[in-house]
Amino acid sequence: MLKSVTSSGVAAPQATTGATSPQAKMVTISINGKEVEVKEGSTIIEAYYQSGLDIAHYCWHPGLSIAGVCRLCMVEIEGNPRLQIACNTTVVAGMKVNNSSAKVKDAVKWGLDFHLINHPLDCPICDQAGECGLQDQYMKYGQYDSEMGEQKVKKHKVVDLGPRVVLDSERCILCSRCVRFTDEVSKTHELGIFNRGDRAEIGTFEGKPLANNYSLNTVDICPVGALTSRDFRFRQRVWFLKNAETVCTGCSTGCNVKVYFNKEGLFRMKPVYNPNVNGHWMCDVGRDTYKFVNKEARLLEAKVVSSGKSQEMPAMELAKKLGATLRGHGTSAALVLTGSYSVEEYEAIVSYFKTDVGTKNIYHWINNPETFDSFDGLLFRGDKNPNTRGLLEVLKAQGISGSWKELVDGIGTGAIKTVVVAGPENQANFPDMKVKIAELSKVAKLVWLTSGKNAELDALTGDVALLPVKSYVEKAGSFVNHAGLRQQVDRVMTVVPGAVSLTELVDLMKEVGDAMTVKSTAATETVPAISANQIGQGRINNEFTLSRGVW
Amino acid sequence: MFKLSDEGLKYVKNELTRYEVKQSAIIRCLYRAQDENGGWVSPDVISHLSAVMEIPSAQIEEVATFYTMFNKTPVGKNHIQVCVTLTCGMLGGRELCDSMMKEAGCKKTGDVSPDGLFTFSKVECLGSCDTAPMIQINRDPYTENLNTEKGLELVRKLRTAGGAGASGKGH
Amino acid sequence: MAEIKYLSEHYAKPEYQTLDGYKKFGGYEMLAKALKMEPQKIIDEVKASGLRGRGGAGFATGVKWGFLPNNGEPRYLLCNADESEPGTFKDRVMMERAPHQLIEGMLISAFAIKSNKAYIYIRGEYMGPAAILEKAIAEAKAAGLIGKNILGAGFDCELDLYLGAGAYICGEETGMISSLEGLKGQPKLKPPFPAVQGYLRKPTIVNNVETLAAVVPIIRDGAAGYRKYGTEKSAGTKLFSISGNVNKPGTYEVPLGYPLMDLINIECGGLKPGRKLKAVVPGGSSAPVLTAEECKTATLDYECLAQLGSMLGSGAIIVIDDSNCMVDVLSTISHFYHHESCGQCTPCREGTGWMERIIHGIVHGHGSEGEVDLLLKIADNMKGRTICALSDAAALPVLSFVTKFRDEFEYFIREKKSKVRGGQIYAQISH
Amino acid sequence: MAIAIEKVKRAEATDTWYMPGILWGLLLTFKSLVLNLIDYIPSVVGVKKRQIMPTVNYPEEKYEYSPRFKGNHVLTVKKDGSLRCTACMLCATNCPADCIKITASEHEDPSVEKFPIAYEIDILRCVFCGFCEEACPVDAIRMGPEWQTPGVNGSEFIYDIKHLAYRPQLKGGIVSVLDEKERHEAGI
Repeated sequence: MLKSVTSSGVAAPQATTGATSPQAKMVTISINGKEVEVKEGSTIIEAYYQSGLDIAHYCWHPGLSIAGVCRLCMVEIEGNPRLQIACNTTVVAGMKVNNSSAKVKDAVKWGLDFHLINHPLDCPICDQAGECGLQDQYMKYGQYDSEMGEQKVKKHKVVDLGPRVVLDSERCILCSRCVRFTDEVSKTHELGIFNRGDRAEIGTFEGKPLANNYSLNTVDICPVGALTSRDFRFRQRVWFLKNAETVCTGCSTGCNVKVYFNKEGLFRMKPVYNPNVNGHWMCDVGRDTYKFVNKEARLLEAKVVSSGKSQEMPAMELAKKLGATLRGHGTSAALVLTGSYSVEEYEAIVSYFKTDVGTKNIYHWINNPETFDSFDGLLFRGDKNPNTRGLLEVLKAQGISGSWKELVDGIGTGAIKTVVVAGPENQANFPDMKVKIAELSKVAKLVWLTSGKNAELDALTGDVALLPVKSYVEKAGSFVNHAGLRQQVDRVMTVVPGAVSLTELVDLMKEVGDAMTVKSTAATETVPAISANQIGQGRINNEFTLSRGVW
Repeated sequence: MFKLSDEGLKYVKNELTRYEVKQSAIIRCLYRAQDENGGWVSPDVISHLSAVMEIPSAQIEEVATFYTMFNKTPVGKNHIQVCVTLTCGMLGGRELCDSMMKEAGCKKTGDVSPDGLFTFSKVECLGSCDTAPMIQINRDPYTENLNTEKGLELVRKLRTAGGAGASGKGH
Repeated sequence: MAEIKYLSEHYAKPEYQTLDGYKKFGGYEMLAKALKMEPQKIIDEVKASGLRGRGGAGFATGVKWGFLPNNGEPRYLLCNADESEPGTFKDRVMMERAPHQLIEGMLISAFAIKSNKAYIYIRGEYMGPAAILEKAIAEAKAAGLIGKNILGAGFDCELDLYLGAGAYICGEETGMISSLEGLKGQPKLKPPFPAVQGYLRKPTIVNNVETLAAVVPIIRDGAAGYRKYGTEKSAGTKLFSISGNVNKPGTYEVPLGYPLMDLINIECGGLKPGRKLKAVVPGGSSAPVLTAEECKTATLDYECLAQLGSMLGSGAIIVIDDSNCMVDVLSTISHFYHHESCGQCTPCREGTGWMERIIHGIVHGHGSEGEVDLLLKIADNMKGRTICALSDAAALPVLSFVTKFRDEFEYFIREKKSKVRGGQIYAQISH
Repeated sequence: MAIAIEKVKRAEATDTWYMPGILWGLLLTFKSLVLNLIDYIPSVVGVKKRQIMPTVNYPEEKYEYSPRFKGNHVLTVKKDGSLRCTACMLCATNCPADCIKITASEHEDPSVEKFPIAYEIDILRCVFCGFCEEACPVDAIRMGPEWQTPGVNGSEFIYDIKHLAYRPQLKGGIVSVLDEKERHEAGI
């Protein structure tokens, strides 16, 4: 089992708001002959989602306004001779709704046919294939031979809308989700639908590219392959990828994300709906946080440099050696921590230094003090660490309050002889990396725990040890976001087999023997029973995540 | 780079406050800018209007491309819009357009004639079906009750008027 | 029965365009009278008169006004002068000949629905009428008829002109509202209806030019006086725009319930010698076509035409004689709807294009068997599936033309030439 | 409850005695030797063509399989000589032996859009089932009549684009049935 956080400072998960408001009055309606209770004032399409039923749609998205243009969410309402769209019709108590009748099915089939007559059907080269709304709907409602025998409308292909998004107008079904996103969520208004009728095309105006920090959300919400991500484009077919939910470590917001990976590594990240953290969205910067996890960027083996000789060794071996050196080292040892690690890891290493090493010289490395508290108003925060708050709370609970100046002075005077740095996972977020390396390398013995490769660290001479640690997808643990919400994540995959987490490192350093090491490794990676509830508070009530998902 | 004249700027500033929301001024300002830009809305025009009106350029582009009376390509001095819908179509509007185009030296609709005087468009119903077939030159009042001879005559007349510009109000 | 000059009494007089001329014939007296009435009384009077929207849908005007919520929000009155339905030109005539009649009608209506801001949305191509209206508005403003404290009755109303720029869809009331808000003229989802949330999400009433102008004689003669003309359910007179293969096309005012053939044969001087009537489109291009046989019994009112499966629409009557190829006529109509579809809803956006390409193919001799049925299927699945009625408007002519003149379509597909004109058909160039 | 006993039939001596089989095999070989001599000697002196025995003198002589034989893979090319493959990876998805590895990239021509910069088949893993051929939507991969797969080290058994599409035996490449225009017209 995971050790529980002793700190009382970690805030309890906030009461969920909005979607699960306990005050919401319920009304009973009948969907496809089944009585269901839905919230008063919901639209019919929301009622379908709330009751876990399936309904065809493209333009409706729970995070955006209602457009009502795809005309696919047709339902039959008893007493109304005409089919109605479910997204713009509010439920009334006693309403009898049906989308399984032959009439609706035929309407949906035709609706799909209208979508497809000008669609190029180039699924083989389309990145969306495998997670495409058109493919899914076709398999579910279509399965017909198209009677379209005329020439298709030709439109622009492979248009760079911005640095991250590529447009294929021919595939576009003009659901306007992306345009509504830039108008309503990012409020940047780069996208528009130009021309009219079947000549209409999505586009940007020249000189105003889609370059905001949320642009890739348009790719996520695009139900077809019209918008594709420049980064992910053609790199992998989606059916070769597995996915798992975790928390983004790009900043202190802690957006709930899904990482997509295979044995070669991670390929992309997408947001997961959590009304208490990130809603439906995540930022583009956060989406890059898979890159430093992949093998190319990682330190694979431990490395020890002493008296000019460099030697590679397994991390475990180095850990045990370190344990021997550090035990009882006293106040001449110091520990530097960044906000990249989990609460559990902080607790382990801080208490190790306090009790086993015997020092309270533990310091917090803040990467960008000037912009630390900035916030873009939507999701992106200046504190580009996933767990600064968790670190501060652990330090507070352990009664540690050291300033960076003390450390620098200590190194200068020689009072501090050994420094252990739990370095940043995402080095790109630490512009002062070089400076700090120069500053810290003045110490007699430097131990740098890092997941990523770094040229400056490699170039260090003197008494230096580099030890590969696990990245956030390789371990279970919890992160406390800026608002004090503690989010537990599970291990996703192993990228560097030789790397250790800080908890494992502490166990190894304590020299409790191989048996214990194995046990502790297993313990860290066991998924605690509560995890499913703790990760992304409120997701249990998530009415918008069906097995199929909202594209 | 396109820039509105001083009067044009004044006109735009005035239109911006004329309606409840400033977006409502887009159509009139586009007309004005189109006139000042020789009859068409170039990307420059939209960038400039976006800056002057403080409205996202994509929104102005949306409006400019949605409505047919804004030309997205250069047009000749006389933009002749021939109605070809229902009644005019039945009574020879399409044939009229073709023969006028041939006379003016335009290969297809949307082309500017070699002398720069003519551009033809086939447009949808202009609301003068009793006088079919009929045309509108630029944004002037209609020229009605035409037939092939009258149409050819009109083209010749406009050509003779030449650089002076037969139609009064510009585009 | 014959033509009745009720609304258009003074249309022939050029001075009627000016304020002075208009006043000479009793202009703005009804405004003065109305301003002394209770607004609700005016609404009741209009309701009692049985006036129905003259723009196309034929919805009872008084009832529409009654939908306004009483929430103290500012209200808007919009005059729909975006007359773009092929075949329709009566509003243009009204605005050119009697701009003040429209202004007076609008001011009375604005007073009745307690609106202090009224707009006339005129289509961009109507530069002539727009100039006349602008002049008339300026005159009325100068005379204190528009603005603050009109005629000393304590009623304020601003009236302005808004110019469109060429989009049929802006004739749809929510499309018009979008356009007025400075957006693309794409119709908005209903509900909420404009009477509840329209222009700038405020309660808004949208009425046709002719509807608003007809309020003036209703105030003058009262509901009963107005009901003197027309039938029980279709009260009053209406201006009809007649075009096509008749000797005297133009705008004619007749009471509703007037026989269609009388209008064609008497008022419009019949067809060209030697020609036989083939079909009539009775209410603008979106109205289903009537065959010559059906025309014989048709009277010009909402009910009779609905019974015949068509509609009165905007009162645009297009007369088609036997020299026309119906495939060719339909090709111009379907081209129109393809060109004018706003592109918002998928069935309309894709369906109009698909139908046009099929008909275009038939006209060019590439038609294949089964396409007639395919057309019917497409049209059938476009009906009632979209936000606004453009999809229906595009589907109805296709359905009626193809069903009623199926032999011509099948002949064209089989023989690759027109049944009526042989090889003489204009092969439409796509543009 | 009684325990059911099933008698297992053990092999008899006549079943395990292998001599008759060996002798039968030797007889067959001897027959072939004789027939071959009868056939071979006159063919060497040019009296008549060889007819009776199908034996070929491999590797001097090579046997041609029918064109429909599912042997080594061929990547087809377009008329301009570039690869037909669009890197859709359906072959790799369908491959039961997991022997196809494709790396896709963006083509500079937007009408081509996606193409493989690397296409590797591990021929030692391949089971020659032909599923890749079946899966291909654009006739980019075929299995040809070639069947010899010699190589002197492991890396030679990983066929790359150069080998798959442009090996000398293909004489400049096999042109795909459908080119881009035909494909558009056919609505593929």
